[in-house]
Formats: sequence, structure tokens, C-alpha cells
Amino acid sequence: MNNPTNPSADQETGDLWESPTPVDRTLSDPDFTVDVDGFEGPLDLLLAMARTQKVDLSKISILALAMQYLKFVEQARKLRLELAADYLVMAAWLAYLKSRLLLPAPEGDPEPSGEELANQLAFRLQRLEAMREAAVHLMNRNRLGRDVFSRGDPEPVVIDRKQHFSANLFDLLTAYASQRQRQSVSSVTIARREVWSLSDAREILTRLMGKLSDWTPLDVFLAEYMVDPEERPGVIASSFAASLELVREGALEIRQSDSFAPLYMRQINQNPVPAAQG
Amino acid sequence: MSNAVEANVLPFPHLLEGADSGPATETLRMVRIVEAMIFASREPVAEKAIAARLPEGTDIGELLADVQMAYANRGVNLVRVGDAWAFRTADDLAFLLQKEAVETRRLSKAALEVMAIIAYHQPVTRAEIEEIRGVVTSKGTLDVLMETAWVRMRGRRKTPGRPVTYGTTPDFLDHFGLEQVRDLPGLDELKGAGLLQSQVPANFAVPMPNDDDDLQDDEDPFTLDDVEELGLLTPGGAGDE
Amino acid sequence: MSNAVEANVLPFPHLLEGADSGPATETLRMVRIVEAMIFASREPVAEKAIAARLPEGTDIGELLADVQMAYANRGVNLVRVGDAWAFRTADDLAFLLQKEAVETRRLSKAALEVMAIIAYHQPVTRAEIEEIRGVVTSKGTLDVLMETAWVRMRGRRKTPGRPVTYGTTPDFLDHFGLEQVRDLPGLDELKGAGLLQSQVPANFAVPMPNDDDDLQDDEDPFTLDDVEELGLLTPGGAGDE
Repeated sequence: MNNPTNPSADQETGDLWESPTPVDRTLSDPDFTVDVDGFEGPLDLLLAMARTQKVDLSKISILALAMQYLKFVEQARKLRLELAADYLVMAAWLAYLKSRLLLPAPEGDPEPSGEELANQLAFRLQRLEAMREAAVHLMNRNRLGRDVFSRGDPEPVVIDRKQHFSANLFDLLTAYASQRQRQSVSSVTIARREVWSLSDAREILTRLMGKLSDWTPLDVFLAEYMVDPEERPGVIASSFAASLELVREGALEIRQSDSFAPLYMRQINQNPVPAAQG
Repeated sequence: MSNAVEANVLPFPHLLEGADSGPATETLRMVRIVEAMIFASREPVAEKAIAARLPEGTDIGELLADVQMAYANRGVNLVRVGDAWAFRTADDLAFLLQKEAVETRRLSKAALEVMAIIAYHQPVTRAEIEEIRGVVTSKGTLDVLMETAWVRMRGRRKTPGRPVTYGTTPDFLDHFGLEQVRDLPGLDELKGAGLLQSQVPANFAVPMPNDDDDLQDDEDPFTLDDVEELGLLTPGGAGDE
Repeated sequence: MSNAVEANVLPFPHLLEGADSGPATETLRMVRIVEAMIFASREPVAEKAIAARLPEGTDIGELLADVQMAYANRGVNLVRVGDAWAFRTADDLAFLLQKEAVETRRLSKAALEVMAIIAYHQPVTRAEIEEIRGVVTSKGTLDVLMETAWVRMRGRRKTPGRPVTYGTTPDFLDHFGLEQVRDLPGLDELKGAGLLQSQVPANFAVPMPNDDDDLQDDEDPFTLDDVEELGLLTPGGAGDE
């Protein structure tokens, strides 16, 4: 759990939920020789060590515990194992505790006595142990959803929601006017381009052909339909396509002297063939 | 304790007090099992399932009838649902399961806009509303407006897809203090009130609203199918058309 | 009907039979309301919410205590959860109801420890939790506990840095069958032993390991008693070597 190579990292990553097969640490690692995996910090390790010493925390030897811990850290260092910073801090503190316990305090020493330090550690161990016991007691209680059950099929309270909506005419009109305004500015209406369908063009052409006495340019011919310049390309395209069809049928003749030169057309068999135009 | 129990409106039977007599204790045990099983179950509990937990040969019918009677006048009753049993709140206390929550909600800007468009352009379809607004109108916005009871579905437009047409209700007039929907201000009035800028495009028009109950020529009435599909069977609603 | 009721293990009180006497009928009415409201809900119902449905001036505490007593020996009990009340199956009937049990993920040892610390030391800051455990508590552990809805952030400690304080929720009480935080198991003993303090209590002492004579002198009977009461003696441990 404690990654010894990364002392600054969270000490508990990845093990928030109990693993399906918990490992008994004391069995797998009876001497606490080198491995700190599975311990949740130095206090946890100390508690585990204390348990090997005596089962009654109130009677453990703090000095023996401190020495055991220091030995453990020494071994870890011999094996060049990196220990999390917490473990080293605890080791330093325990070394200090050991010296305070073994050496008589000088007169007027303002530092806490060895006894006080030992009490402090014993207190912390007991407090942690007590919390663990408390957790066990809690979890062993008759728990809701496991031992004790709530109404399986509750009858929900139907909330009769009386919604009162607030809006006044001014809000309404403002909303309407501003959004219409917004739309009228932002929306550009693209008028639908008038396109003659081929059949429309043919019908119109056929109707107009009667007026064709001689070669007539297509744009003149269609002049009355091309008032609106926008319509011009569409009208020309449609009628040209329709005129080709009429030519194929032998009803119309078309000629053009050059690329992009005006297109001339005339009805066939209506008049005697006139002289070709220059 | 026996004093307290005596004083209680719902005392336990004396059978329980000196509960050493075999049959009574046994019956109580069974009653407790029945109660707990039915209480905790997510659905009514089949008589068979209960019987499986009771000593063989138990007259389960009688036992359940007894428990049912014990609860007959309580706030909670034991009721039979087919071959199964469930606890239910006593009918006369159903009001306890209702909570009235009055909350004042402001209409969102989008809802106000849609409301206004419906008011002015009715009868109007959702697609038309969207065309006017230039944005897609969420179903939620229309739902909220229906909830206000200011908007109603009128019928269906006689066009492909037969879209629903929306219009305003008398509640709408009430709430906004209008005698008739035609009283909504027109283009000039909106301009005059400074709500519309004076330069609006030439083709800009504010329609004359019309909330006639009579359907217009291009509207179809709702069919019975529509009524179901659109959930129009609201209390006091148009379900009888 | 009265015959059947007489024969029932759970008869209704005679008060109900000729139920015309005012006060009794009124009390019954209130009892029924209390039953119905709490019974209908899966979650505990706030005492306030119940009171709101009863006539003003009702001694709701007494009423609830009466109902609680009426259900004390039933298959379903009325339990108090903080300021709220709930019906729960009697705990001795758990065996019947395994089917209803919801498989919940088990908390890790670390999370359990943090939960216990929060429960017993609340309001408690993360730094204090870490001080007790001697290890950095990952954010994840607290998140998981918050996810269980057993732990909540309470507020901020009025100290530099204004750290967040944690405590338990009503769900916690409900889940562990506690009426109130004061009912946490062993709470008084832990307090008496000073184990819920952040500082070593004045009378706290451990025997000096290098001095058996001191051991005797340092034996504080109060501390020793407390330690034994706390269940610090792990199973199988004699503890008196």
C-alpha cells in the first residue's frame, strides 16, 4: 500500500475498497524484516509490532517497540530499500525517544521527558487501536439493508406541484418584438430563382416561333421574358436547351457565328430560305 | 412497561404479556414473520412464499386474515393483491401521500418568445415557430408552456405530416389581462411603445392574432388516436371530444 | 367482527370498538396518521413533517413513543433516526429477509478506520484524521466515504487555513441503527479513557518497559479499567502476563 519508492505520493492509492482476498500481513511477514507493503504508515506498523510483543497495548514496552522499529529501518537500509518519508520521520523520533528513555535527563531540561514521550506514543497507538475496534463494532451492528430492512415498496408522496408561472404582458411583448426584430435583421431571404423547366421553355418557344420571320437573336426573341436580369441566365439556359430539342425535331434552325456570339434561330419551312446573313 | 402499554391506544394483547403459553407465542412469531416479510418486500408477497417460511401445516389463510384484521383500522392496511399480500396506506389517509408544492417560476426567455409567437401567429405549428425564431424549439419549451395552461394544442394542420397546431387558451387572456387576443398590440403599437425599432424591413408584418375555437380551413380536429397519443386526457380536458 | 378480533393475537384495543369517546378516537386518528406517514416512506420521516400533519399542540414525542411501544414486539419496529422516524424490520428477523439484502461494496480497512474516526471525533478535520492515523489520508478515501452518504462535510474549523470539518449524516445513523451519535458503541468509555482527545490525557500513562517497579507505580486503575472496557484486548489475549 505504501509505495516505498515514492514517499510523497498518497499513502492509500488504489485500495479504497477492501480487496476480495485480504492478506494477513503478520502471517505473510512475521518478522517485519523488510517489507512495508500492506502497512498504512509507521503507526500501523508499530501497532502490528506491538501486537507481537504483547496483546495488551497498555502493557507493551515502548522502549522495546522503539528498538524493534529502529532495527527494522536499519535492515531496510541495509537492503537499500527506500522507505517512505513517514517511516523515516518516525524512526528519527523513536531514536530520540530511545535516548530520552535510556539517558537521564539533565537538570532543568525543558524538553519533554522520555516518559512523556513514551506516553505520547502509547496514547497514539491506543487511540488508533480504539478507532479500529470501533469500526469493527460499527460494522458488526445490525445494519440497514443487511440485517434490518426498510419498506421494500414505499408509497411515494405525490407532489402536487402547483406551478405558478410569472410573466407579464410587457415581458411577452418585449420577447416578441425583440426576437422578431432580431430575426428580420439576421435572416436574409434568398428569393427563389425563377427557372424555366425544359417543358416550360419548349412550350413558350413553340408559341413564340410563329412570330419568327427571319433569323432572330435568341435574346431579342426572349426579351420580354428577361426583364429581370437575375432571371436571364436561367431563361437562356432553359430555352437554349429547348431550342436544341426543336432543332433535332426539325422545327428550328440555329446558328452562331463565333463563340459567345449571339445565337440566331428561325423556324424551318415557314418562309423561303433567305440569303445568309453576314 | 405494562402500565405504559395499557395507556397506549394500540396496546399489545395481554397474550403477549405473560407470553409463555405455547400457542400464543407461536402465533405471534408467525405474525411477526408475516409482517416483516411483507413490509420489506419490493412487491406484494405471494402467499406461497410466506407459507414457505412458516411451519408446515399452518393455516396461512387464517393467519393472514387475522393480520389483515389487526391492521384493518390502522393507518396501514394489509391488502390482498391477487395471490399476494402488501401493506398499503389506508384509503382515507391517502391525502397524507400528497404534498402540495406551490412554486412560482419565471418563464425562460425562450419560453416567452415561443409564447409570444404562439399568441400572435396562432394557429401555428412547431415548424413555423422555429422558422420565425430561426432556432430549433425544444420539446421542453412547449411542454412548459402547456403546463402554464396558457397554450393548448388546437388540432392538426392539413399538410404533409399533419403537424399539431398551437394556440392560446382563455387562461392566457386572463393572465395577461387581455379581453381578446386581438387586443395584442400590432406593428404600429409595438413601434410606438419603442419595442420595435422604426426601421423594420418592408415585408415585416405582425399578424392579427386569432384564437377562435373554430378550426380554420387548413386545420383538422384531433382524432381519438391523437387524444391518446398527445396525452390530451387531462382532467377536465378535451378528452370528450 | 369483534369475535375475530378477540381471537386475534393482535387485537385492536377495546377503545376502538365502541369508539365514540372523543379523546381516544382523536388519539387513534393521530396514531393512524403517524403510522401511515412513516410506513409509506422508505426514508426516515422528519418529526417536523409529522407534526405538520397533526393538530397544533400535539405532544408528538409522547405520541411517537406510544406508537414505538405498540410496535416494540412486532415484526416491524418504529425506530428513531436523529430527528426522524422510520419503520424497520425487527433485527432478529434478518434471517428471513436475506433475499432483500443489498450487496454493498465493502469498505477498505483504511476507509473504515477513517469512518470510525470521523464518527467518534466529529467534527474533525482531515489533518486531525491524519494525526490519529499517522498517515496521509488520500482524497479518495474521503470521497468514497462521502459516496456512501455516511459522511459529510460539516463546515470549516475556525483556525488558520479554515480546514473543512467532517461529520456523519443521518444516513449513517440509519444504516447502523443508531438513534443519535451519542449512541455510538463504546463512546462513553472512549471519552472516559481520553481516547477521543487530541492530546495525551493528564492521567494517561503506560508502564515504563525498562522498569518493572515503575510499572506497578504507574498502573492507573482508571486507565486500565477503561482499556479493558474498550475491548482493546484482542480475542484470545490474556493480557495479564
